[in-house]
Amino acid sequence: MSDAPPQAAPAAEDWTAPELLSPTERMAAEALIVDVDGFEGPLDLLLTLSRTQKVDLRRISVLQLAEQYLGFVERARTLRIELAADYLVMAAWLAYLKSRLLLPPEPGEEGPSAEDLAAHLAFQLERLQAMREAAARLMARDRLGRDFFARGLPEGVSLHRKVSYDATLLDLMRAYARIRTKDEFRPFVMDREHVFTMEQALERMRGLIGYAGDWADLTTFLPEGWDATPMARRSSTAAHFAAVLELAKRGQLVLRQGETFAPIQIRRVPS
Amino acid sequence: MTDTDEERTLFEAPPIAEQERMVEAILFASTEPVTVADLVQRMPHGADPAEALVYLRKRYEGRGVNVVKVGDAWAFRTAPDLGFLMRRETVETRKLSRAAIETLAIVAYHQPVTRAEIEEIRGVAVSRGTIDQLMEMEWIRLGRRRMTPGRPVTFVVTETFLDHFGLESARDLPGIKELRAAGLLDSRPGPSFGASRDGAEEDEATSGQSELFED
Amino acid sequence: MTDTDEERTLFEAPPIAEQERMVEAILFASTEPVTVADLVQRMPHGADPAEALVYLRKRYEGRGVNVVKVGDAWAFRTAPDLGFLMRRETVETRKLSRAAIETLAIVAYHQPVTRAEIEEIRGVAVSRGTIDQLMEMEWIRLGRRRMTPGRPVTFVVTETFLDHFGLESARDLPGIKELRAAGLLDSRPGPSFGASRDGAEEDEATSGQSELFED
Repeated sequence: MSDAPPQAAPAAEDWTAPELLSPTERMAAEALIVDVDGFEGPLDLLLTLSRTQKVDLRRISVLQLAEQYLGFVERARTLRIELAADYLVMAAWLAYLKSRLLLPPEPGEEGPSAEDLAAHLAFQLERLQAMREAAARLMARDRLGRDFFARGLPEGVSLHRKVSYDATLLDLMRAYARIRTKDEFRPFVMDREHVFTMEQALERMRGLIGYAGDWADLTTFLPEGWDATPMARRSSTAAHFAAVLELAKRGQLVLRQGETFAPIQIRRVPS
Repeated sequence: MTDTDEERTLFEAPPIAEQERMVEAILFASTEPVTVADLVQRMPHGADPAEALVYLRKRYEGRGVNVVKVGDAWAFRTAPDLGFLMRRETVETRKLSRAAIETLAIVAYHQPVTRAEIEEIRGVAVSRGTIDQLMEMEWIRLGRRRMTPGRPVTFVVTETFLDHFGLESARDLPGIKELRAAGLLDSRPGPSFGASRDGAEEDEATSGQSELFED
Repeated sequence: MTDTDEERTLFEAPPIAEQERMVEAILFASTEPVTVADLVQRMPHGADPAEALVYLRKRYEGRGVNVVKVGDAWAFRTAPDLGFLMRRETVETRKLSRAAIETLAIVAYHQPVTRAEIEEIRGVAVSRGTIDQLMEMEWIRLGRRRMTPGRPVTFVVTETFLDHFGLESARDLPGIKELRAAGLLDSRPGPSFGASRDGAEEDEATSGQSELFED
């Protein structure tokens, strides 16, 4: 695993000097192309090709590698094998890199030098190779469930839920007080006998507005019998006052008051 | 791996200490207790797992796990005295139900008191569960039987109860007058009372109580 | 119960030998590694499982089962040299694809690592399924988001991963020191050839590379 992708490895060994290929070597070279699906992208292919230089990746000739790659793509074309787009993009980039490496730099050229680009490609290959080897070493380690084992008969932790009830002395005393005094209580019922609601007043006033052509005291509009007790008078006055405020808001009447506590007067807004 | 079988016969059985390690590992990893026959089959040729087991068993004597015999097979098991470590207890605190706290209050104020008397004071039946719960919590216990027809049992509060509520004796509980003086009790009904009071005996009891006394 | 906590402080912690037994029992009982925090919670008040673990670990040195550290947790595992006895217990693990194995190694050695960085290293897009498979196996999980434009998610290896490969921590990965010394774990930005190089990786790669440059 650390050496090469299994499908490509034998072919890759024979990938030097394409012009001098023997028939078996040629078949192997073609197998490499046909096996292009076996590669995990252009970088993987480059790594495989780089192995044919039989040098440390740090001393690899990127120029030579670029030529190998371009030769590979060329041969694929003659064999009418469609290469995936990323292989072609890499080919274009390597062609560019090759020309940059061969030609003297143009004066005033910006950006990274061809050497920088080549060095980074070499770094990428070295890093990929290093990760391959690391992966192989990792997978070769003693592994749980294969080389060493966990307890086969685990004794689970049983969960016991315990509920504890709580109460304070105050809770206790209040509870007792509640029981002992409940006879003194009676359900509270709202006393509705002497209540005149605003809805009632509004309903009434709608019918009475017509009679308020001139300023008139609000008190004259109170319903009959609702001044008998103070509570009834308060309730009906409040309800009617609220009702005329509502009508004033709707622009149906205006109201005025001479001074504080003076009688409130209302008048219809002529339509 | 077939040739290892051949190889094995060429060698002596591993030393007993090594066999002990093997038995230890096998017992540990197996998903069920392992018989000696099974061990023989799994261990190198010439091994004597029965003997190794004797040593292994001795080694784990008094440890946190022991080698135990299950039927005619062997397994590791947690030492019985450490069983408590294998239980995880979660404690959940809940408020007592209104029925329970009222019943408890009546027992505290009126002890010794019969169930019929509790029901008379509360004005509703007392469920068996409520009494049981209070007994289980050790806040009430059975007192003497009442010397009346039917000789009904009575209930009294316990030391645990006094402890929990910080009382020297049940007689220290404040009376109605004191409760009222302390502002714990407002005899004037609030308007919300009618609505909330008969609501339910259930969980809302506690929130109901606070409403009741907070005006 | 709240008062048991008080009670506990009234007693001394059990002697260290007893604590060692307790740790032994708890670790033995569990298939999964147990953290010290978990041990503290399960053992009597005042116990010092970290110290007990030192003794326990020593006791099991060279035995058929060993005490191993996995991240922040501890477990008993059979000695690796006895694996051959356990073939029967072997769980057939799914065979990982080459892409998955490489991706796993990259996450382990470069963690926390973004998907774009994995792609940069492998020179090829990482398929959704590869990441999913490793996540499903609980060998990798999401780490913190990278504080760079786009706030990309990162991947890190899990305790399950460490447990599976018998590693105390990611620092113990084979050869990691040498790789770091050689600069092969640096995320070294390419000299701006990202745009021209991998058209196939498209947006993801280009946006990814800007992250790469920033750390």
